[in-house]
Amino acid sequence: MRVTDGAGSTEETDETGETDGSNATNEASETNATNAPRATIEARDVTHGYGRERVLEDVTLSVAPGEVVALIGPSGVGKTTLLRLLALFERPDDGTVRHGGEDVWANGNGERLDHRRRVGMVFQEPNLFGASVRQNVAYGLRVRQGWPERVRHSFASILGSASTSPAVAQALEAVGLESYADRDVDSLSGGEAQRVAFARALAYDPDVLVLDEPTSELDPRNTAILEDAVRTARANGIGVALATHDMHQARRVADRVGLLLDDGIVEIDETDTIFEDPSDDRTRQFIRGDLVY
Amino acid sequence: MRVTDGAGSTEETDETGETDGSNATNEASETNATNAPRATIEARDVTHGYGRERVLEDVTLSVAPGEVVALIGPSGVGKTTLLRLLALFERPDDGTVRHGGEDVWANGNGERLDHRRRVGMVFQEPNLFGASVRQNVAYGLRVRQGWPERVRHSFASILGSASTSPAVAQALEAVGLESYADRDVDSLSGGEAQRVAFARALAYDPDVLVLDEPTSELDPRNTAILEDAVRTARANGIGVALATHDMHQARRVADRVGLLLDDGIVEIDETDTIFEDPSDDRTRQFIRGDLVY
Amino acid sequence: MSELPLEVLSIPAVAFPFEWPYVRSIIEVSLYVSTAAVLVSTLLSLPIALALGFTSFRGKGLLTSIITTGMGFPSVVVGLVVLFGVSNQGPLGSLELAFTPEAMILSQIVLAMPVITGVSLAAVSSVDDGVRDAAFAMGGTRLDVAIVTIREARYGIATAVLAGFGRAISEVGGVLIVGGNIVVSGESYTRTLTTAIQLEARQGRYETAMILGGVLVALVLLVNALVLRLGDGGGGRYR
Amino acid sequence: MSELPLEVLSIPAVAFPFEWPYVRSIIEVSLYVSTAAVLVSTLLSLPIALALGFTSFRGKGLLTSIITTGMGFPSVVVGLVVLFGVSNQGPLGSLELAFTPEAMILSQIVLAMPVITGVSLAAVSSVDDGVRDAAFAMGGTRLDVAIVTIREARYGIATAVLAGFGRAISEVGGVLIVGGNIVVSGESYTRTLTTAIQLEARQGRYETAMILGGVLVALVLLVNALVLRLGDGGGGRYR
Amino acid sequence: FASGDSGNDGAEIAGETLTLATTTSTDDTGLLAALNEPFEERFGVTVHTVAKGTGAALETARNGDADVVMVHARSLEDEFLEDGYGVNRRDLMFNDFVIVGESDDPAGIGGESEVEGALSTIAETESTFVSRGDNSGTHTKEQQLWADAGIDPAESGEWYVETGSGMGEALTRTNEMGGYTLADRGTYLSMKSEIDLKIHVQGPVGGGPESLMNPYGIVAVNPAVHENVAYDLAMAYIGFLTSLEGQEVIEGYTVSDEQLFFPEALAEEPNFEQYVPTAWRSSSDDSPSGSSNESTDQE
Ligand SMILES: Nc1ncnc2c1ncn2[C@@H]1O[C@H](COP(=O)(O)OP(=O)(O)OP(=O)(O)O)[C@@H](O)[C@H]1O
Ligand SMILES: Nc1ncnc2c1ncn2[C@@H]1O[C@H](COP(=O)(O)OP(=O)(O)OP(=O)(O)O)[C@@H](O)[C@H]1O
Ligand SMILES: [Mg+2]
Ligand SMILES: [Mg+2]
Repeated sequence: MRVTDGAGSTEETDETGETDGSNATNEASETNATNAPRATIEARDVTHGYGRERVLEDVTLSVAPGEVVALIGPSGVGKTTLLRLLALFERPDDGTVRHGGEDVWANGNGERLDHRRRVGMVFQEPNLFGASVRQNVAYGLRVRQGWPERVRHSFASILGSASTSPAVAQALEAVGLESYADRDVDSLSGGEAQRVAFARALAYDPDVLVLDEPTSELDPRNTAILEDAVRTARANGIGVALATHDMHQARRVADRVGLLLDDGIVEIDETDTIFEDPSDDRTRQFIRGDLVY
Repeated sequence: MRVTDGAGSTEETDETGETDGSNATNEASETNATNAPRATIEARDVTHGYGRERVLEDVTLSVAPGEVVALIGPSGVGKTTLLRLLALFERPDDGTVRHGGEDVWANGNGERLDHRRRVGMVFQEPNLFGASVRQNVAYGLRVRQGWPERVRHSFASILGSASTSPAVAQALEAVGLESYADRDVDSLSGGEAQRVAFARALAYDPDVLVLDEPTSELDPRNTAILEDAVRTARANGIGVALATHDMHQARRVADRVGLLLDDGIVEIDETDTIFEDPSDDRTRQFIRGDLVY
Repeated sequence: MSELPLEVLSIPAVAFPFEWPYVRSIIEVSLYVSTAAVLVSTLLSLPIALALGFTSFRGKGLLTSIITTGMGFPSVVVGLVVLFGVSNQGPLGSLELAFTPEAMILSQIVLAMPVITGVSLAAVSSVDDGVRDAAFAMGGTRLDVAIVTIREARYGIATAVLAGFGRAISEVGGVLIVGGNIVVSGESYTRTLTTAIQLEARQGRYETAMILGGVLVALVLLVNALVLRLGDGGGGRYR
Repeated sequence: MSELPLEVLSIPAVAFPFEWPYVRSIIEVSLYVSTAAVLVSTLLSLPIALALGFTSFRGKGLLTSIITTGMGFPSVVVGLVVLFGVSNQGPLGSLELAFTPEAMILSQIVLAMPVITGVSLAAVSSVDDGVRDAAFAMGGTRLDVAIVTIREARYGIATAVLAGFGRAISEVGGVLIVGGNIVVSGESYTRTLTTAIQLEARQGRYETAMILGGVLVALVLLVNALVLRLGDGGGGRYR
Repeated sequence: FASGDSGNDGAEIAGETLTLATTTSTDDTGLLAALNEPFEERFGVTVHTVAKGTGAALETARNGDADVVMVHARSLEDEFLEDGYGVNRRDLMFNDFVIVGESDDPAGIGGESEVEGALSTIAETESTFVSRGDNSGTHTKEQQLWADAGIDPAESGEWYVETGSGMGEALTRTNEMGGYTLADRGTYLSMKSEIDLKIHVQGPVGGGPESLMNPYGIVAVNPAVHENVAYDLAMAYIGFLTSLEGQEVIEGYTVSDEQLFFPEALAEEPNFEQYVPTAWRSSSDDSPSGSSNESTDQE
């Protein structure tokens, strides 16, 4: 049996029980999780592929707290693959992924779940759950709770007596959708939906946010709002890994920019250096808008 | 009853019969359609929207034979909407769409079908039919034939005795997939699939090709091949309307570039002028990579 | 101490108690009635599914749930209604259809149509709008777009047809009432495999009932394999 | 010259010929048996559908078509097999289940499961991988991802449950054989609406058969409306 | 009356459930409901009546899934007893078979006093004849009558229609298709108001030939074969049905003012009709009694 999609492809077969255990955060501690020291996430010398095809080879990328690292590069070079490794979706074929210095995949399922829950990920598509905006944004908090509380919350939301927790309200505020908590996601525009998706990852206050072309389908207004939200997250000490096909966006929001081509990360440096004085020829070509391969 | 998708949204309820009539081209004439004089397609002062929302207002755009016109602009401004009007998918709420000077929507269904069959369209997604590459590329030619011949061809392809017509072979050659005729589309990579989609629109030698972000999901190699195919089409006298989010692509392939913002086409001019000496401030900002709205 | 159950569940040691012409005629009637009903149902269902799948109008949801409900329509009731229709006094009385294979076909059309419509509606609706747009963009007429849609949904439509066929050939309440389970001169006139099985079961001849049941299941499997093979050859498309 | 058809097709002038307790008990048995069977089937089917929908392995296609075939499994044959199982001589003989509502539930589980599994498999498979990825990304466990998948597919799963319920409550061959159509002191023990209808039809009392048929159809409609309302409240998701 | 070993103490069977396997034609008349009610009341028990084809009813009993059987197919009952599955058979009641057909009697069989003549006329005129075709008691009787008339109907043309169904269905189909059928009087009478068929040849009840006699018997399932069967209760049931009270219920049961069944269990010289294999007759008591279990020692 081979599991075909990312969500099930980890070997965490036994992780369903331990939510009630040490890792359970209650509503009160949700908002002050910021006080915990944040850890760096790092892919070190990772090699990864699908089937026999190798997509990444010996790639290293680290994202420190409060740092925005943008990944640019043409389609198909493996930006998404690298981000999925950083978000602990998949185990690298070779190399390590480290969170706070610890090799995450050397750990057991329960510990890996703890690490995984310090990471948030937003995709190109909003991928919202068919429910209210509140339920979507609260989802990450819910799964971190014990079952009795989850059931209680389900009933509350069915009975319409659900209240917006401070963390959820804060996350919605960050994307300018304070008043949207009760809306059904079906009634949102594409831009609003993507902003909710961002709030959803923000709500449980992760160490690092992994964003895979989050604005590629958005109009400039919504793009600007999301970029602002990224800056706010950065100010709060959250590390951000951002893949984008829009190098101007990288220039606008990133502290560091890496160019990923078929051979791996060709160059990674301070944003200004990359855009004004790149050391690699292909970087220069790419920045100029040439087709590089 | 409201028809919800583009394919059915025209009022051409009665056009199913006339394929056998005056418009039927036989295999022999497929390849020399190039000899027929090509006509300009033009959207003149069109206004269009969905429901009560107005997307385009008083927009004019024309594409002459042998000319590549690129449409750039942020997401959601109506690039796709304008292209669909040019490809005669939808009737503009106001204004006219003209092919060879004739107001297409003033005509009856049968005549509009004739006009429509002089236009080819390629989408962001390949949208291939689940069949062989040959069947996909030959589709446009097939629907232009009478039913007896279509049935004959179906049988031939079921029996495996289908031959590649010159027009199909030529179209596949233009995208570098000469040897792919017998492949099933399921076995193609994303780039190959998109190239087949391009060949499919090329095969019946239209007056104008309408391309809606055809390379936005392709890697640089496949992008380069498609851009070459666009240049070849242009050399053959085919007019091309191209929407792209990649202004570098516009610069590489277009004769003229138009910037579409919420207010309509802000500026449209020779490619060099737009990129080096734009007359509108917002064009300058957009070219610089700012978020313009 | 009846020797039936275990014996039958293993390989039946019972000699096959029927004449082959009798069994053959039953299989023929079953196949004739179900196949004809499924063909007609499919021809009626596909246009409905296409129309429902790609238009939106008030009451569409209601119509869809009526179709869903129709999937669970009790065959006995359908049989009764059809019998009223074709009986001497009914609106179709002059056609003398009561207790004929044609009446059975009528009743099975009523039973199979909601299934075929419902399942193909799902299949057809899931065809990507992009592919329909592509057919239209290549110069296809509305008919061409419909044909492309059907081709793209062929796997789902095959499933729909099979589900309808399964419902028809395995159904006993309706065909019994309108067909009458009639045998003439040792050959079936309106006796199907299901009514024959039921008859055997009524007589306590469970072994022979199970043998006929095995024939029926084998038939259904065969038809499934055949149709799936035809409908296959391209399950998914490159997206 | 039966005078039935037209009279019944219009509003039946016949006085309702049953005692209410009798009809009520029949409805109760029908509902009890079908609901219990559908509940158990759903609990068994959902994990199977989830497992099948998101893993790939050799023979998956075969397994899927076996399920499809199972949808058309003849109820008479299922009834016979279950009867063998629960009869005094069968493997479950010691439970004394022959001619009890529980045996009917068993037979209906066998009938409803393929339908529920098959239809929810389709529903579950069509849940966007992106939404499952999102649940995982938010820190969900495998169980959480499964729950999200079920919630996203709730409309399709509701349809599956309804299709299973429809098959169960409208089925007559199986429940008749294993249940025995028993009435005790004027109240139903194992008589369902379908077996009652069949009994009336057998005796030529078509009006009363049709009245019971109407009750059955009304019941199916009611349950459909109820379940669809519950399963609704978010048919499609913003893509 | 006979009620088995523990029949003296009603409390022992109170609350138990008796499963009766019988034929649809018996159940459809409504007689069983009339019989069961006083029985259930008297003993505080429940009767589950499972109505099936004759063959299936006996098969159910053979499997031990029923406690008592009531059928009307003597040869099959004998086989059942002979195989050791049943004990203590009693004659219960009788009615008769009749030949019914369209009220205008197109073939003109009404004038025939003998069954053979009526059947010959039907065959000659090739009038539709609907046969049960289900090996039931009625069907077996019908085949025997055809044989007596020297006709093999199954081979002689399309007028002979086997419908493979119960009595009620055969009657409704005859009504719809036109033609004739052989029916038991009970079912015919209970359905008379639904159909437009008339009796053209009477059975013994209506003064017709003895060959149309239709006797019903009741048999308890042998507890030595199936130890789970409620034998005491079965015997109580047989006892009640063959008692004065039970027989009176049968006597008094009418549909549209017509009596359907005629009691047969009580006579001045009762014939218990317990089947005893001929091979045994010498070695065993010559007068087996309904309350004795000795005969279950066979095998
Ligand atoms: N699940 C998968 N199975 C097989 N191949 C895959 C899978 N996901 C990605 N690939 C392949 O791996 C390569 C890298 O894909 P990836 O999505 O990481 O690229 P990307 O840089 O994110 O591209 P884009 O800019 O188009 O999103 C591609 O060739 C792709 O076809
Ligand atoms: N079928 C439709 N029904 C309703 N609204 C639509 C429809 N198609 C497009 N729109 C809306 O019309 C506006 C313009 O859409 P359009 O697709 O033409 O933009 P675009 O410039 O092509 O954007 P992108 O770069 O994202 O493709 C958007 O606000 C969109 O939401
Ligand atoms: Mg990507
Ligand atoms: Mg667009």
